[in-house]
Amino acid sequence: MDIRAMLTVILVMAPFGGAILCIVLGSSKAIRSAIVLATGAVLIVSALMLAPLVPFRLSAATFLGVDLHRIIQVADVALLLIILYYGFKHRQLTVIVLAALQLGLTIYLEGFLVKGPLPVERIFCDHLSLMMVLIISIVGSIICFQAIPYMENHEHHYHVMRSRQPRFFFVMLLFLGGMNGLVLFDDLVFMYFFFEMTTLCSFLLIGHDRTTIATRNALRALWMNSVGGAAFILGIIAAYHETGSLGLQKILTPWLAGSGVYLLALALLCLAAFVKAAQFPFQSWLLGAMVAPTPVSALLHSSTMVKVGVYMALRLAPGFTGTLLSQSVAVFGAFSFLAGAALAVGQSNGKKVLAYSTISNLGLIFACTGLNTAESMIAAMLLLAFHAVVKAMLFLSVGAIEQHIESRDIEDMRGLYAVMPLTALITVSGVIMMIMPPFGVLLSKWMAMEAAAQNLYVIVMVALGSALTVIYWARWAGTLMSDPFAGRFRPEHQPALTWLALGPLCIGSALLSVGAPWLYLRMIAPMMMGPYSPAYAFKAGGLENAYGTFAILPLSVVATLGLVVAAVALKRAFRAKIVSPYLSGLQTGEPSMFRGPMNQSVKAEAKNYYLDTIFGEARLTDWVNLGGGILLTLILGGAL
Amino acid sequence: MQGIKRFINQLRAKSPWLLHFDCGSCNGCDIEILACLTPVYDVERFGIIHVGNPFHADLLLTSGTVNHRNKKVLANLYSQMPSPKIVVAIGACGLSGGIFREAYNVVGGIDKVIPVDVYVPGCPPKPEAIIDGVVLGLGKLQAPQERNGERKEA
Amino acid sequence: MRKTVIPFGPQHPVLPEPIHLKLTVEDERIIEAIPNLGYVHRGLERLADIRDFHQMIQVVERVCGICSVIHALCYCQGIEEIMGVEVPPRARYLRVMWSELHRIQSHLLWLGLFADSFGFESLFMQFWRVREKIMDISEATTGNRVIVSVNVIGGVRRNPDPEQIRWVLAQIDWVEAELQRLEDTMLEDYTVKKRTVGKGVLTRQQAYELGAVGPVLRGSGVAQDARQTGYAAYGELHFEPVVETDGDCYARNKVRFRETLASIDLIRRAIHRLPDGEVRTKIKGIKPPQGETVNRVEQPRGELLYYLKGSGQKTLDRVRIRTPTFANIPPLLVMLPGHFLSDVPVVTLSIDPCISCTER
Amino acid sequence: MFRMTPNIVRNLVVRKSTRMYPVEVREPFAQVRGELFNDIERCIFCGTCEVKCPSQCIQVDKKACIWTCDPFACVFCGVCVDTCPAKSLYQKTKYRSPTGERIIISQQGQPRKKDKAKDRAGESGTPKGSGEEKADPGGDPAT
Amino acid sequence: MREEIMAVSAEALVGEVAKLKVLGYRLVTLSCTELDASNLDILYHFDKDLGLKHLRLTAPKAAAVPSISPVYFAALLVENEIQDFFGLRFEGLVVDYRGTLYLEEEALKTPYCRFSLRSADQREGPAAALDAETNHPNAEKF
Amino acid sequence: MTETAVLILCGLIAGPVVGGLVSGLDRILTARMQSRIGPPLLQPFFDVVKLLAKEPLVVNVWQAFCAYCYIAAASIALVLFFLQSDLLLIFFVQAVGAVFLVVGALSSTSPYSQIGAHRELLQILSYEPLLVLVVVGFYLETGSFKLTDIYAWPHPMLLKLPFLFIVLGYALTIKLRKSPFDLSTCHHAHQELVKGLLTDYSGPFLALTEIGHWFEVVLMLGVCTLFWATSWIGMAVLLAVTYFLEVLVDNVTSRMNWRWMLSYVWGVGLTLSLVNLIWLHQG
Ligand code: NFV
Ligand code: SF4
Ligand code: SF4
Ligand code: SF4
Repeated sequence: MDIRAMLTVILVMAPFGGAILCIVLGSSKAIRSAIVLATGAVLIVSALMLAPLVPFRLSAATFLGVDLHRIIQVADVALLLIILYYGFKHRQLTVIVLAALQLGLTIYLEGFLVKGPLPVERIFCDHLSLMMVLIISIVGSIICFQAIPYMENHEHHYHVMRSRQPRFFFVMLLFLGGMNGLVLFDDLVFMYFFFEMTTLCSFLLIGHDRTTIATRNALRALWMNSVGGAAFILGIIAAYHETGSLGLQKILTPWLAGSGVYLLALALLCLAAFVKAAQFPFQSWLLGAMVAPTPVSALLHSSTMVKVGVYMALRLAPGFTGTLLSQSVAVFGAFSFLAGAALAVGQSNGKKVLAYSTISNLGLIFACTGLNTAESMIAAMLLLAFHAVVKAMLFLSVGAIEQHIESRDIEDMRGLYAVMPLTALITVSGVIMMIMPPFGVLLSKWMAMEAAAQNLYVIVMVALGSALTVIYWARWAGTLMSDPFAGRFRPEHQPALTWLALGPLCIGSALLSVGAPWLYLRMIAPMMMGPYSPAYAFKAGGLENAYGTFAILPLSVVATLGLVVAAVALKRAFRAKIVSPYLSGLQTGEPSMFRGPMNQSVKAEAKNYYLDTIFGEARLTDWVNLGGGILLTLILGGAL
Repeated sequence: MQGIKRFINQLRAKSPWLLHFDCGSCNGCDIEILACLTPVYDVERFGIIHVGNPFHADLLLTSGTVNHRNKKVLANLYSQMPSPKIVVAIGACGLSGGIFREAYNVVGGIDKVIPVDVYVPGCPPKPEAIIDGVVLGLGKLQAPQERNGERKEA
Repeated sequence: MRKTVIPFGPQHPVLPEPIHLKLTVEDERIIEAIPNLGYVHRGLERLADIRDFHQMIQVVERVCGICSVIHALCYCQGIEEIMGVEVPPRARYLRVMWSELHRIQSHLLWLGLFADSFGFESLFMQFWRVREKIMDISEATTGNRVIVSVNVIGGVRRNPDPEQIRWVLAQIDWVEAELQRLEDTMLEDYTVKKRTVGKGVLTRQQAYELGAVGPVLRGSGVAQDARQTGYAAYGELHFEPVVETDGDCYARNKVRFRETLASIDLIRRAIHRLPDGEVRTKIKGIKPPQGETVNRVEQPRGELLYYLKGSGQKTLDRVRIRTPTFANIPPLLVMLPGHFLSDVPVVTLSIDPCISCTER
Repeated sequence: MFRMTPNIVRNLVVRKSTRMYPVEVREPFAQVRGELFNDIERCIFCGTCEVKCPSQCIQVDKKACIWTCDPFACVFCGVCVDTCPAKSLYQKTKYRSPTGERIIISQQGQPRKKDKAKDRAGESGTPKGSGEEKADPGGDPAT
Repeated sequence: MREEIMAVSAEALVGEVAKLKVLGYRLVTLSCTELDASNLDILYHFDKDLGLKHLRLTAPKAAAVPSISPVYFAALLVENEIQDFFGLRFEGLVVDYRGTLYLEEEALKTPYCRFSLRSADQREGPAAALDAETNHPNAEKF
Repeated sequence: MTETAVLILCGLIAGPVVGGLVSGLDRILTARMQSRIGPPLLQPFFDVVKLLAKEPLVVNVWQAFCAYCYIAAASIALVLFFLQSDLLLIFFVQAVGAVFLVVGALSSTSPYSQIGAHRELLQILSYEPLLVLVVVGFYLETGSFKLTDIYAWPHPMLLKLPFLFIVLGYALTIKLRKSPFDLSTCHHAHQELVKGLLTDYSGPFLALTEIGHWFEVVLMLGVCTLFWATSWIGMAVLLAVTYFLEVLVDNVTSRMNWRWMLSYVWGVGLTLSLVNLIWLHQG
């Protein structure tokens, strides 16, 4: 067997195997951990092995002798039936209706529409897929590793009688396989199946804790994603109707761009992507999903599953270059970027900040996709990669923090440095990597801005949004360091697996940032063909094009130097006399206490600004939903 | 090295930033201190800025009597000033408690709480006198080793 | 909601004096302000036990350097009333002159500080520049810039000669001209109005019931001024109180600005009608005060009340001083909540707080 | 918004109001109450000033003929000057200058009869008293 | 005093004050004087259109006096001040500083009660120590 | 290579020297406007040297760290400017400094410094988008973000971007911490926040923030020169007039609050820049 085929099979099937092992043998902690670790290791190794082999196409006609298409047909129906079952179980009419609709459409598609033998070249792996595979396999596995101690703690904390961890890891691993499948297959029906699978996994994991609120939010995620699923299948039908093909690469034939139905198909697929990426007005499922254990949020709701949305958009982008649809996707994305950032400013719940920030960044990726120039596509892909890594790390840190201080509120993390210095520092560096040059996220944002400068709507929204972004991140970083003990370093205890997850992610994302030029040259530039021509040149340690330049390496060197100097200076500061902060001369000697009226000691405290009156959820949500809805209508309507 | 030190000490006297703390004064002294900052006296000519924050100040100008409540504040502020620092007590009250010496809530002059380098008598002292006092204090800032406070702290 | 607790004062650059406000704010909006006093409390009323009633003049002058003339005036008037001393007419007019000069310097001081409270530094500088002229007048006519020690029981200590009086007139003309130049900025400027209009609103009813006095009361539309009682020579000078109706910081600002101009006018009229003659009645031989009295005068910040009680000894039994700021603090506490942190200095300053007066 | 501009521009062009103290020193007004002095020659040690001083900063030792004043407690009110029967106290128009340490003024005079003092009021006697300003050991600051 | 003074009892006080409020009087202030070792004399000054009216209450130090601050918010500061100065308790104060409005522990307690102070020197602890080092020239006069 | 080194040195030296002189001039001019004499021209240098020689007091060591990062970012931004790099990148680097300053202030537990930090964030929120739009204006005019291309453009930019110049004026006023926008910290400390953002910095660390501020001032003035890059005289006149107007505005307005700032700067600033950008787009 071809090594590429083998790796593909491993990447998709190994997690499934691991998952099944988990549920069968996983009641013991050691075995469970071993299975998870082993699966993760296999995934990481195979993903890395896959790297030099791309791009390739493979045909996949049968699996274990059975016609693959048949398997998928059956699996698809089964999956929809499961969803239908959950709909009935929870008496959720929307879910039932949507699942039934999808079932009907699937049967219509498979049974009536698709005629004749299908082409079997179903696997397509280019650099974009590879990037996704790497993210899923490496970041995903790391997250699963951290989930081991996390879930142990979690169940301990909630006094769970019978451990439900086997089920948890079953779903987690299942999900990894599904994701790999989604990005490796080119056949729309296959993609649809995996798409639905991630929906189901997400539903199961959000509802994992079985509290009322968890169940409710899980159902919300389910029905919303079912809307996406329905749009997906409708899109497939329309696309097939128009092009007579189910292969994604096949249907992207630019000469069809003038056709209304064709654009509608793409718009519907985009709609599915928007739902998956929780763009406005579908953001509420992602926020609700934050009730899930934090590794779930890290895995599904920030670094992998939601990325499916932008992945699909990136795939579809060549199909709609130069159309109004493209423009509207750009505006829609920029709007999401702005709205997500604004809403994040109003949040004090750390995970919600992360969630909104995710939505916001995905919005930026959509905006870049919509701009649909070489530069913007590069920006989109870079952002996709960097965001996945850094966000995963931030989520994991918040998970660790949350378990330690039993709160996920930013206000409660005030002075965290005094309690868990290392985690606090890692979180702060995560924040820095999100907003500061020369790190990758900002690099891609810079590219995005320069690419967007031509489009006034987009650039204005992006400019406002990025300023808002700075606010909520800087605020958080500062809060973590706001330490009344003035910087005494205490040792901190965390499970080894937590360090094993946080450390590599932190160092990895820094290195990845430094390696951004090579990332670009190796992974992205090869894809810049067709409508896109390679845009940036690697010059003087930076990326440069006709109208802009970003000196990554020199800046990295200078930044490192600066860091060293500051660290040396820090040593001096550690020796300096430490005094109480300014409290109008009333400090009493205890940290942040002052002597107030009636000779009492009062704690001076300053809370962060969340600007609820301007950016509060209650105030903005309706408006942004309205805005998102209008734009969405425009997209769908404009396609026609 | 010596030259640099001397140079820096000279600059110290050229850029005295002052913190004014009204330590239970009747305002007479306060407004005269404020008047020093205003156009007619304009102590910014000497580089003096009223910083209003002990962390930034070189010179602590205090007026008024120390009482039991504000003595803690006074000590706190003094401790938050980075050395070298100079304390100038303004007015009869700041020097000794002035006319209120015998009142029950009066501890006495500033030097009951923190070391004072310059005493500016008057009730209130004229702005000119305050400027004189500050200048006298600047002399001490230039030669910090001779300072009263330093001796105490060492 | 997220509460921020801020120790505002005692050492704080916008507060010229030490007062502590424990501010609880939510997103910069004040929800509670609890004051702590006592940083300037000296207990000087009690000094009446060991200082005789003449020496107490100097002591009560030092209740506050900004309003010392009028403190001494009120005290002397009280003692004169108990002892039945008649004050010569020239002294009464001179008392008006010095009181009004003092009011001008206090108001100019306040106008400057108020400008500073909303960050208008150059305006602050201008008011204080003008104020120096008044200080010069004080120094030339009384011998000291701030605490002038000019009132004594039975009259005043200094008797300016006609030459000096003419000079004073010339100086206050200059002051008036300068002030008119600043009027447009202080009362009409967009940013000034933006910072003061609608801030710290006190309705007429509230101001009256909370016992507000002085410009705070008059800014809310109540025409009450202790000078209407006609003490010293005010009865003969056709005094009219300055009133504004809006009750916000801007109205108080306007009252004080107009009062400053009115005081200049009063001085002119007083000097115009200044009679000749003695300035001090001899009180040798009269028994020390016996009895009690309440005397009220108008300070720059409002009505000042002295309650004096003597029992025929050199030292008084009780000197009780109710200063205007003391009366204006409860209204301030009512005004602050609901404003933003950036308005705290403006609203606080708008009552022209004088803590040393309050705590004595 | 720009109502202050005329004032500002005017300030830029006209003379500055700053008095260049200490380069230029303005003559104080006459009758300003400045530093207090005792012409100890004339003092008759009657103690009036001690009694009248509101700040109670004068001590008169009638027997030893020592007149002591704590200049740090004096509030320069001039009451003593007004009431001194021998007119031996006077105030200069110049203020008392700042110092680096605590001072007590103590002046030793010659004993003399009250009525004599009146006779000698016009004479300009040779200085026999000794005035001294000395650092007060009690004024050591506490930290 | 030129104006009329009306004597009130502690029980009638609040009612009387409320009546004045209805009549449009505003509170000017309270003046408190120590009469002898156990009694205080409190004058309530009211004003209407620049005319004064006084209520006189003779209060034994031991018994609490009803606070009028619920009627006149403005009384809050002065009643707290009297608590500081004379140790008299006001019942029902809107904001009660419990004798800490001006004074710290080190300072003299009830400094205006000269009769009781003379009999029993209330300075103790740190206050006494501070006194010793302050050595006022006129300390004995207190 | 040598040229690059020279430019880097230029940036590193010009920052403190020019920045200090400008702020010295600023103080004198302000004093004159207030009918005072004011300090000597070199006063800012005296201040900084004195501060550097003071005893280091810290309330939290991270504050010191952040001060270093601030000055590093500010100087790098200016050096990039001298190297004629990408304008957008320069602003991003400059923003790093601003963020570190905020983080440093937040790391103290004093409410003054924390509130100051939040106000600074709001200031960043106000001016950042405007700066980006100004940069976009340059791009639309010259087709490049690179300073080399912008400086090489043959026409004075002011004629094409007049509104964006006003917008930059807003950003400049905020960045220079001048009235009416001196909210987070201000030069004369008579503010409700004491020294706001900088309250708890002291001694050498305060000096660092001051020098960092000079770098920023020079950078912002440098951006102003872009508007008349065709002749030295035009540049100088433009700079002089702009700075004089800044000082004038500082002296004729009161400090406003951040709500006003946000609505005013976003409202007026965005409208002006949109008008200008649309004009560029059309023309
Ligand atoms: N005016 C006045 Fe006073 C008095 N009495 C008062 O509050 O200034 Ni210091
Ligand atoms: S010295 Fe005189 S003017 Fe100064 S605070 Fe004391 S009493 Fe007031
Ligand atoms: S009053 Fe005059 S004469 Fe009498 S002791 Fe005093 S200084 Fe001497
Ligand atoms: S001037 Fe006044 S305070 Fe000074 S000694 Fe004479 S009477 Fe006493």
